[in-house]
Amino acid sequence: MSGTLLDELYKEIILDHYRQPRNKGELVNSTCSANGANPLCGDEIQLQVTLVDNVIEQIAFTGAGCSISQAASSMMTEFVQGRPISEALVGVLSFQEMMTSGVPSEVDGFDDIDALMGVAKFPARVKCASLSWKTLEQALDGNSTATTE
Amino acid sequence: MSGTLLDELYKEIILDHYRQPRNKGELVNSTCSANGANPLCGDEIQLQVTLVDNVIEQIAFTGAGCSISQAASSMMTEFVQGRPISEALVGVLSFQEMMTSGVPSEVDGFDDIDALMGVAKFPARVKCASLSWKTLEQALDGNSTATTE
Amino acid sequence: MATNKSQSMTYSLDIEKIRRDFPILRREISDGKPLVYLDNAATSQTPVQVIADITRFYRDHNANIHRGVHTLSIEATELHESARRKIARFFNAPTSDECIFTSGTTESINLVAHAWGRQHLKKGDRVVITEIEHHSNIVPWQILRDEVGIELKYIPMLSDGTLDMDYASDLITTNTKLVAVTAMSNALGNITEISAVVDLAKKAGALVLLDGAQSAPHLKTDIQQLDIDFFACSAHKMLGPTGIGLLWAKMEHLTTMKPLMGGGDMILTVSMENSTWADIPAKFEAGTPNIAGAIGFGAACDYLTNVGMENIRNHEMQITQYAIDKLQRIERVRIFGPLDSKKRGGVISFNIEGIHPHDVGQVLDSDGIAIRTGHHCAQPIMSALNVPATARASFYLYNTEKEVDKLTEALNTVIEYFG
Amino acid sequence: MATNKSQSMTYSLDIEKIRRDFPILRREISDGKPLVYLDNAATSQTPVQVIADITRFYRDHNANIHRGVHTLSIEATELHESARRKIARFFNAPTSDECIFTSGTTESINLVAHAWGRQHLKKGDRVVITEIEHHSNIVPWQILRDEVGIELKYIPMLSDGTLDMDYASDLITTNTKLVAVTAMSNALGNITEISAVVDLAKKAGALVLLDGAQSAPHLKTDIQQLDIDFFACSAHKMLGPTGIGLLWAKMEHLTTMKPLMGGGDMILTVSMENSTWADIPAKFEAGTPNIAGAIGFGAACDYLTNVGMENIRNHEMQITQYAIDKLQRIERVRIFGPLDSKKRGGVISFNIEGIHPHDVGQVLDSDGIAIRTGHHCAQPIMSALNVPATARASFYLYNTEKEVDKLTEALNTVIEYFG
Ligand SMILES: Cc1ncc(COP(=O)(O)O)c(C=O)c1O
Ligand SMILES: Cc1ncc(COP(=O)(O)O)c(C=O)c1O
Repeated sequence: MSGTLLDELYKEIILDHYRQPRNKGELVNSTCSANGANPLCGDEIQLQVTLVDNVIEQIAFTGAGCSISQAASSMMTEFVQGRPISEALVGVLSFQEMMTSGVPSEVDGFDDIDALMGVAKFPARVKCASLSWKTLEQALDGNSTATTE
Repeated sequence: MSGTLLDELYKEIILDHYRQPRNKGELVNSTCSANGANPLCGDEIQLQVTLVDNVIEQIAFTGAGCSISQAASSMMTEFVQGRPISEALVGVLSFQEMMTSGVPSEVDGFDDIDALMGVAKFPARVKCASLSWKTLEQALDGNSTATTE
Repeated sequence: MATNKSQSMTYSLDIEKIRRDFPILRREISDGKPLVYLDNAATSQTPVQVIADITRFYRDHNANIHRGVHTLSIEATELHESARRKIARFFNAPTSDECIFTSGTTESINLVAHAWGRQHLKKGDRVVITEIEHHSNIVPWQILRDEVGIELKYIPMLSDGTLDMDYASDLITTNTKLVAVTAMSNALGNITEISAVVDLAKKAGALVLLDGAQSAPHLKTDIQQLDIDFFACSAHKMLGPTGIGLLWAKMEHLTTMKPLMGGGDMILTVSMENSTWADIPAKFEAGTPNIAGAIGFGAACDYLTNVGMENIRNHEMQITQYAIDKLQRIERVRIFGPLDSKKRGGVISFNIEGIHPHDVGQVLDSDGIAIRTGHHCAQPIMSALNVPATARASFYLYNTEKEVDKLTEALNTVIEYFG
Repeated sequence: MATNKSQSMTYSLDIEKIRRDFPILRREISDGKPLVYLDNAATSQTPVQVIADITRFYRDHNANIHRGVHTLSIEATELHESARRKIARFFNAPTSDECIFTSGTTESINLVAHAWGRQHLKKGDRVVITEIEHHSNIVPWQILRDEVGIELKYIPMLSDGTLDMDYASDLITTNTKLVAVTAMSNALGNITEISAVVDLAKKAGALVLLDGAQSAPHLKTDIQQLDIDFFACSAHKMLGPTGIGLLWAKMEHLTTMKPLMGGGDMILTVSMENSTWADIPAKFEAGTPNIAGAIGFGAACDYLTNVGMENIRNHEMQITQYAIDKLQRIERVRIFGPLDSKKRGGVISFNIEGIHPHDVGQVLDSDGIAIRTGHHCAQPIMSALNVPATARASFYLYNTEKEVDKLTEALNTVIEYFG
């Protein structure tokens, strides 16, 4: 198996999030939630959020999917946890931009997430990486489903 | 303009029938008739037949079309005039076969008509040559229209 | 030599260089006659650049598109979608998402009739077309008329083939929902005054479908500037391959249209109970698409852009005027359509008095000259002109005045031959 | 060397010679890995013979077909129609007139749903399909169900992907008008027992549509012997070009079917009031067809005939069994569908426990190995198997056991990589 390009996709930190996902599980007292799906490859995510005064106090996800979608979900929840909605939405946009440009984001706290920048080189995987962010956007918008296509 | 192949199509006898068509005109006392059309190239023929005791006593055509369709109509009428229906229908079949095979027919009285055998080499013109024969078949069958397509 | 040079100076096209891109132009017909291809309104020839892109796809990148993680599939997807972007840019479409690949103009118009027409038109609604349409822009509406009960009205043509715009303004009433019109007649070559038609339609609140099959190859097309709703064309008439064409439509219409075909790639989810549609354009592109065709279509747009659509138009006006002038000097020739090359594309329909077009075409072929004869899939025009058929010579960027000379010489021989 | 030789003796195929016909097989992926193309169920690769016939058309014979008197048009027409005859012969259709060119399987099935279905099916009539269909043979019937009110029933699959024929015999009741079934599943590879389905359908007086997209490339197909009513397939899966496919139907059905599209070439006469349809097959082929595509399709049939469909089937059975045996030896691999290669085509769907198919496909690609991952346009199968997606390797005449070895080696690396 060839290294280089593949290792850009599956960086060590990504595999780490994939193997030990943070915030995986269910919340008892969530205030909003959304389900996301990427039907073409079978990725699924259920996202629960507890908002207090427009701040994401708690967040958790369940679901199944490839390493990229799982790691991205884990990283996303880690980033937004404890942040106000406005900062979370900046995250959504910044992540989108990173997927288009392939350039790491300048956003404070994106350290782990920047590791996903290699995904931009793999157009078929961008949807996997973006699913949790899209689902977050839906949850904060008060919608209950998201699909990437 | 190159000779050879073209001259096989436009044999002198064909051009002669085209310039001086036999039996062109209308009958006063026809017993059956049919109109034929080849809409894709605009050939048209109106055919009138006077049958007496199953013999084609008189036949005449009007219409417009290319030299091949006009000459073929003229030759066809000349051939069937005075013949019993059965012989006329043998003519229909023999002509069809000549158009498929490109081989001159053995039918008695096909002398001029055999000159049309070169048409078989020009697939786009076979319909022109066949129109009057198809129309004759329709007229004898008691139908009133024929199209070649 | 001197005249030749000064003549070619008036074009900005290097025709000899262009001709070298089209291998078929080196072909010989029957006994060694060089091909003179004057049947461009039926289909255009294909430059090596387009052939090479198609070949390269099959040799190097062939895979099914969408959803593949492997390299070939990603490459094929990118080639397919970049072709879509090229085509959008060529026609100045607002976004490539509005560009639906079809198998050609005929399918594009039928798609509008089915997917938009059945959705939005009801009994008594009026669709206005014209007497100069190609059958592809007549029959779909007749089918809809018979099924739904719409009123189908025709803008008549004047004796030179141009549209009777006074009559049109009466026809396009407020119950008119669609005006579907060709941008250029394939049978006569006249160019429609699109802006006048669009104005009438807008006033009546009707949408406009433009059949660009003949205009797209020859005139610069700016979809946004035209201010229309639907645009249809075929790649094979504009240097591209067969089996691929375009339907462009405004996103607001595409959103309300139901897909005509169901299958792979056009769905988001399928369960045994139900399916949900994918986004546009995928919703209208069921099944494995004509991937090589789309790539060839994109390459053709590139080729045309490189030569320059204005240059092509200028060349065609010049050669068409030259041909009209020469043909008029042959006594028994009757030319249909306007005589001013500014009002027409490079299409000349004509007849020789007393000689059937079929015979004209046949004798020309024996001299290597390819023209079309017949009704050109426009029988209503033939009825209006009261002729069963015409002979039609049609030009493109690679045709030369020398080829026109060969045409007129051969026509003189035809007249001698048939007397 | 000795083993290699004896191994290749058991085939009657000279694989190395065949591989030389497919230029893409010399391609390298990422950093110099030779391409191992195992995505043949999605699309097959194209031999030089097919590419050359397409190229030759554009270089030497390109013209619009039908009605042309000039040489190129006559040549193009003859090439197009001789392709139709080749295809009819390849599938042993009673006459080439019954062979309608479409853009592919998806359009073929949609054409039946529209042109036959809307004509003959009414509320309450039953159409029976199966749980293992490709979306192309599901969605058109769902659309018809929603529009016309037909009953749509699915023959369920058993755990190995084969059809529950007991259940089927209850489903195919006397109000069943059509049974539409795939001859081979693209997701699992199992081969349908067509004769059993046909028997049930005949008893109920129902017609049979066979989706041959997967079977046509790999199994000898004899339409007359199958005793079916409709047959659909795509050229691009059987060494041919994209954008062209076949609908074969019995003449008695074609006669009663209305055309789906209106336009050029499918009419006999058009007046402003009315049109009359042309003969079959022209009636169903509106507009300029995919001429180069049809020619390439014919060339692909020639290629397959020359190699021999039985030889291809034998080779694929051998390689598939070899692959199944090797995959079964990898601990965490689960293979879907029947394990006996006689019951399946050269398609193996599998998963590695705990590793998502997407990740499997990605890592394989970095080794030059192209497989497909996802739902394979067969979501109902995925639901029945209760998996979100599978990885799928699919073989064709040019694949070798050495390539299977590379696949299994790479799968071991995947397992190491993701742990
Ligand atoms: C069984 C089956 N049916 C239909 C189709 C659709 O074929 P196409 O995409 O060529 O229209 C496919 C292709 O994947 C298939 O495998
Ligand atoms: C004006 C016009 N519309 C439509 C068509 C149909 O195009 P196609 O046959 O490529 O579908 C043609 C082609 O002759 C045409 O000239």
